[in-house]
Amino acid sequence: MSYVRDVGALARKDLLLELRARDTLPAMLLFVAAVFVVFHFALPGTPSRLETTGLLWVAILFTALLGLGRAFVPEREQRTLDGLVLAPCDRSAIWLAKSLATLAFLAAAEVVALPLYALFFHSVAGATVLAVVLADLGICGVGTFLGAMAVATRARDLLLPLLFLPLAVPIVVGAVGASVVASPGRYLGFLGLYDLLFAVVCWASFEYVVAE
Amino acid sequence: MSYVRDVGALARKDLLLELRARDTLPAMLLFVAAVFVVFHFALPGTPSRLETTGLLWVAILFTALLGLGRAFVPEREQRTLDGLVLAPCDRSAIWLAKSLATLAFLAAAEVVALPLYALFFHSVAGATVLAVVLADLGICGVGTFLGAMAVATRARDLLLPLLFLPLAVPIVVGAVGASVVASPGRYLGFLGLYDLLFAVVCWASFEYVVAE
Amino acid sequence: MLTARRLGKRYGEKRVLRRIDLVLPRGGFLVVTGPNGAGKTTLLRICAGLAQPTEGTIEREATRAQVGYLGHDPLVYRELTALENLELYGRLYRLPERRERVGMVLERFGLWEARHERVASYSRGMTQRLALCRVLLHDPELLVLDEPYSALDEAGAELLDAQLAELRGERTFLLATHDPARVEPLASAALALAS
Amino acid sequence: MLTARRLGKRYGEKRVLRRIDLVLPRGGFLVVTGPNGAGKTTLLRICAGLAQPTEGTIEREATRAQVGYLGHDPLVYRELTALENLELYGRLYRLPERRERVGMVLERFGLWEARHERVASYSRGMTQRLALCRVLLHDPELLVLDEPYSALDEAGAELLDAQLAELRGERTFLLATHDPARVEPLASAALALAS
Amino acid sequence: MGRTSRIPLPLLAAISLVLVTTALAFVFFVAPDDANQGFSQRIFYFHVSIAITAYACFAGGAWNALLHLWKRDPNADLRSYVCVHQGLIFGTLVLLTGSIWAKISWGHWWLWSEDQLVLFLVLYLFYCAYFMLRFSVDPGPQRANLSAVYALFGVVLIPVSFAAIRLAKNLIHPVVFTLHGPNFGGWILVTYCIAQTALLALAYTLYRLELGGKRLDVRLRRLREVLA
Ligand code: HEM
Ligand SMILES: Nc1ncnc2c1ncn2[C@@H]1O[C@H](COP(=O)(O)OP(=O)(O)OP(=O)(O)O)[C@@H](O)[C@H]1O
Ligand SMILES: Nc1ncnc2c1ncn2[C@@H]1O[C@H](COP(=O)(O)OP(=O)(O)OP(=O)(O)O)[C@@H](O)[C@H]1O
Ligand SMILES: [Mg+2]
Ligand SMILES: [Mg+2]
Repeated sequence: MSYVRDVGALARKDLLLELRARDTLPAMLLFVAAVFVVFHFALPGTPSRLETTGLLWVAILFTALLGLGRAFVPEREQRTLDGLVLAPCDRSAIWLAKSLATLAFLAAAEVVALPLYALFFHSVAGATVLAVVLADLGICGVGTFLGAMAVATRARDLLLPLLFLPLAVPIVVGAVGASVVASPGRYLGFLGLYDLLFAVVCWASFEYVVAE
Repeated sequence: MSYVRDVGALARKDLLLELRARDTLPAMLLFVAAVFVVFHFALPGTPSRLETTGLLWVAILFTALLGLGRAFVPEREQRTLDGLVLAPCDRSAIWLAKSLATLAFLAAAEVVALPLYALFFHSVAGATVLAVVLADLGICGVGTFLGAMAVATRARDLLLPLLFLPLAVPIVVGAVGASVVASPGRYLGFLGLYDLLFAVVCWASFEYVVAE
Repeated sequence: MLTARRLGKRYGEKRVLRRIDLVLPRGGFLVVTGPNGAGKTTLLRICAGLAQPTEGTIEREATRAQVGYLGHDPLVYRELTALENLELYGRLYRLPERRERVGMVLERFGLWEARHERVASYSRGMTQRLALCRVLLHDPELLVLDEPYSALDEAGAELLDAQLAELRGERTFLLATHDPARVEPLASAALALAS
Repeated sequence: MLTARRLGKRYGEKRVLRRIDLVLPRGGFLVVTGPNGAGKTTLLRICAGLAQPTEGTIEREATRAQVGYLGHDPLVYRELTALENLELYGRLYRLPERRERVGMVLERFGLWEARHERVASYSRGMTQRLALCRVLLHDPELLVLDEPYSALDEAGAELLDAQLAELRGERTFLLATHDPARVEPLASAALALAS
Repeated sequence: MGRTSRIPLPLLAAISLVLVTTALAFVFFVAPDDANQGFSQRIFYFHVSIAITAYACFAGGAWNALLHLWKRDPNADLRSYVCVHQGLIFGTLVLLTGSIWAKISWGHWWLWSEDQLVLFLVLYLFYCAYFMLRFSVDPGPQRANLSAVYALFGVVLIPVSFAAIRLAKNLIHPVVFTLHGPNFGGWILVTYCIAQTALLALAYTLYRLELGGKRLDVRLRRLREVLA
């Protein structure tokens, strides 16, 4: 119970910060919109469903990456991570809360992006929405974790995509599969499995990322 | 002359900061490769020329946003902008130097990306290269300007990041247009005009952004 | 409360601390002094649990919730108000009377009026006061204070004096300072690091 | 050197400075005191040209190149070394004997040995010393120093004492501090801000 | 993977030298020509053994990473790094031998349509990122922790991406042990086993060599410090 409350307090803080500074969401929205504009131009006529699904996923993945890159910016800029690390709550709560906050931003961007996609290209199937949800979980969980790692390094911003993209490939495979085939069950199951597996690993090892 | 030297000193500092992470170039190579791999999984089969052109622009845009996001990070994190503002050099030199440094970062990424793109997907037309160059100029110039606005505490409360969207979309339209149509002359001209116009505006008004 | 044996810390090639032995009993008040770059901050971070020694061992008879650490950075979010910052820490430390305690520490360090302002607009001394609020909020057993007087005006310094005098004996203190005369009357032991 | 008339500064609704009149002749040494949040930093930033007053006027008989400002932030890049930071400022201020002067100030504040280390790995006092190096590098006419003694150990403070005493009379000083006793012998005038 | 006290390094080197020579002899003189691909198929023995060895190295890296995090074994970090480094070296060889083979039998250096190739590239990129990560953190406990955690991610990624590939397509890339099951026997099997053993021994020797060098470095530095 108190774990849930810790996560709540931390996530609340992140949302409040975004509300104040508006660093993340505008960049994400901008990027999603720009991607659709690019493809609107690049794919004249009526592109096939397979083609546009791929581009939807590219848009989602890179939008998420932009958001993830900024996830730990407040902690890094104001060097407050020590404060969180000192607090008696389980360190994994820091990861979970940050993941939830990032998830919220990504979801907000997608609430704009999916209708835009439907408008520009094709309608969005139920399975796709489900795939988006499952993929988001994986992206935000793993990405936040890696974001915390990247913050601790000198290379930082450039490092996150490097660390993240190889790990995101299975998500892309599963998600694209789930949104193009007729019976997406296996793909969705795979995405769920990915989420579960990596959630456990992240949850168990976040301690080592933030504490010496 | 001393203006040029100021710009040189400032840009040198930015490159030094960039190279502090030492492995920027190999990192870029890895980054480009990872992006292409993700594209491969997002668009199974053999994508058409138009599709891959679109992807190329998404990649460029993402890299540009990534670069711009980090442009003023050192100044913001360590609050050193005051130090530059106090220095006796013309303030526009700060903007010019930062734009050049960002441009160098972006150009380095593209020097890696374009040949790899040609290797993996399709050859790159001359017009596309020209469009990339012109777009880079515009993106870096305007983006750096807005980045500085976001750092100057006064401007942070305004929704400035959002400004980049209406300002960047013309670049995207022009650039993608130039690389997909048969006679790209008009698009390229438009891009050049855009660059010129905004360069003058940024150059003349940067003073007001960073100094009270 | 704290027992360190043959503590050492190196950063890569560079050796910062060497063979520090330290016994700080419950209720003790250890003052750490030394020139700039002597390793005071490094030692305090190790004692607070923020860093690990590279040699030797350290034992601490306090849970994480019982440690209060004041470092060189205030560890507060600049875009949040003082109240929001303390609320956050109050929640994370699961204080039973959170709101009351937040109000109390704010008042105690003269920040009550400014509680709704963003920390970014605080002056340096006000930020330091807020950092002190943060440390005292959960009434820790072990207080690790790194130059707590810095940036405080005379009134603020006296508030802190009073606070330290009040808690002296009941709580355990580890305090680094460049002005040992100020805490002389409180100190139970002193450690001078050489550079 | 500096003449301010009926200076005022407000942030939004909040009035921070009110009707400050100030005349600082060339070679003067003005000490500004006041409690936390009184507006010392605000005043110094206005005098250095970093901020504009919202009321009144300020005249400064020094070009930007002749002002040296030490603020609460060291204004150096943490990922660069001390040497690289000073090189940068040396270039921006177009110093004729850049390298020599950089070496000289580093030695003067005891940072010569550490010149090739990144500032991120500096201790707080070392960073403050580096900030002082930055300010003195271009030998400014007008020195605006905001709590220059903070974070310095006794040796560092004495170095700074010596530096101030040496320049006293030849340069103009505007110095904010919480410990006016320390600069008492040097001061030519004092300004106490109320909160 | 082992402590330095196990087999003396010179002996180990001698053993792996003998094994590698034997393997070469078997590959070129004993193993029969492939029915379809003829002589060039012999690269198979190296290609596959190298791939397996690379995986073994990555697994070793993850195991030592686990030891570091779990048991706080002070030397595990260095061991883990050396393992991953060896893995990356052998990974490069997989890409090279695979590409050569692909050029010979398919006429292309690289085929994007072969998901298993791309999958290996993903893993390769992953471990390159490990290096980037490691070298952008100052040496110390934090670097050890971050490297260890990322190495652990690697072993989770490997099965997950296998599953992903299996999901994406039926495997086009040959899987020896199922496809060729029945006629994979006799001298082919013997040769393969020898080559595999030889490469594992070679990798282990290189690992010990590098580890020894790295440890010597550390000791020298300590010594210099004590003297100074
Ligand atoms: C994960 C790493 C890899 C493993 C475990 C692996 C395994 C194998 C195996 C067992 C075979 C033998 C198949 C047979 O005899 O039917 C094989 C063949 C082959 N591999 Fe790989 N391989 C890997 C990576 C690669 C890579 C990265 C490339 C290319 C760059 C590649 C290119 C080839 C080619 C061209 C063949 C011959 C296929 C044929 O002609 O039928 N492999 N691989
Ligand atoms: N991350 C780091 N990497 C390398 N060296 C470091 C690092 N952190 C601190 N040091 C070095 O360790 C030494 C001690 O630093 P520390 O901050 O503990 O000093 P201090 O006694 O607190 O000094 P001050 O009085 O200036 O605050 C300094 O020489 C510093 O350069
Ligand atoms: N950007 C800002 N926005 C709003 N208020 C501000 C801003 N900057 C400063 N203030 C307010 O102005 C007042 C004076 O601040 P200032 O930093 O000048 O004080 P100071 O005298 O330097 O205090 P200290 O001794 O703590 O450094 C404070 O009440 C502070 O809250
Ligand atoms: Mg210190
Ligand atoms: Mg101040």
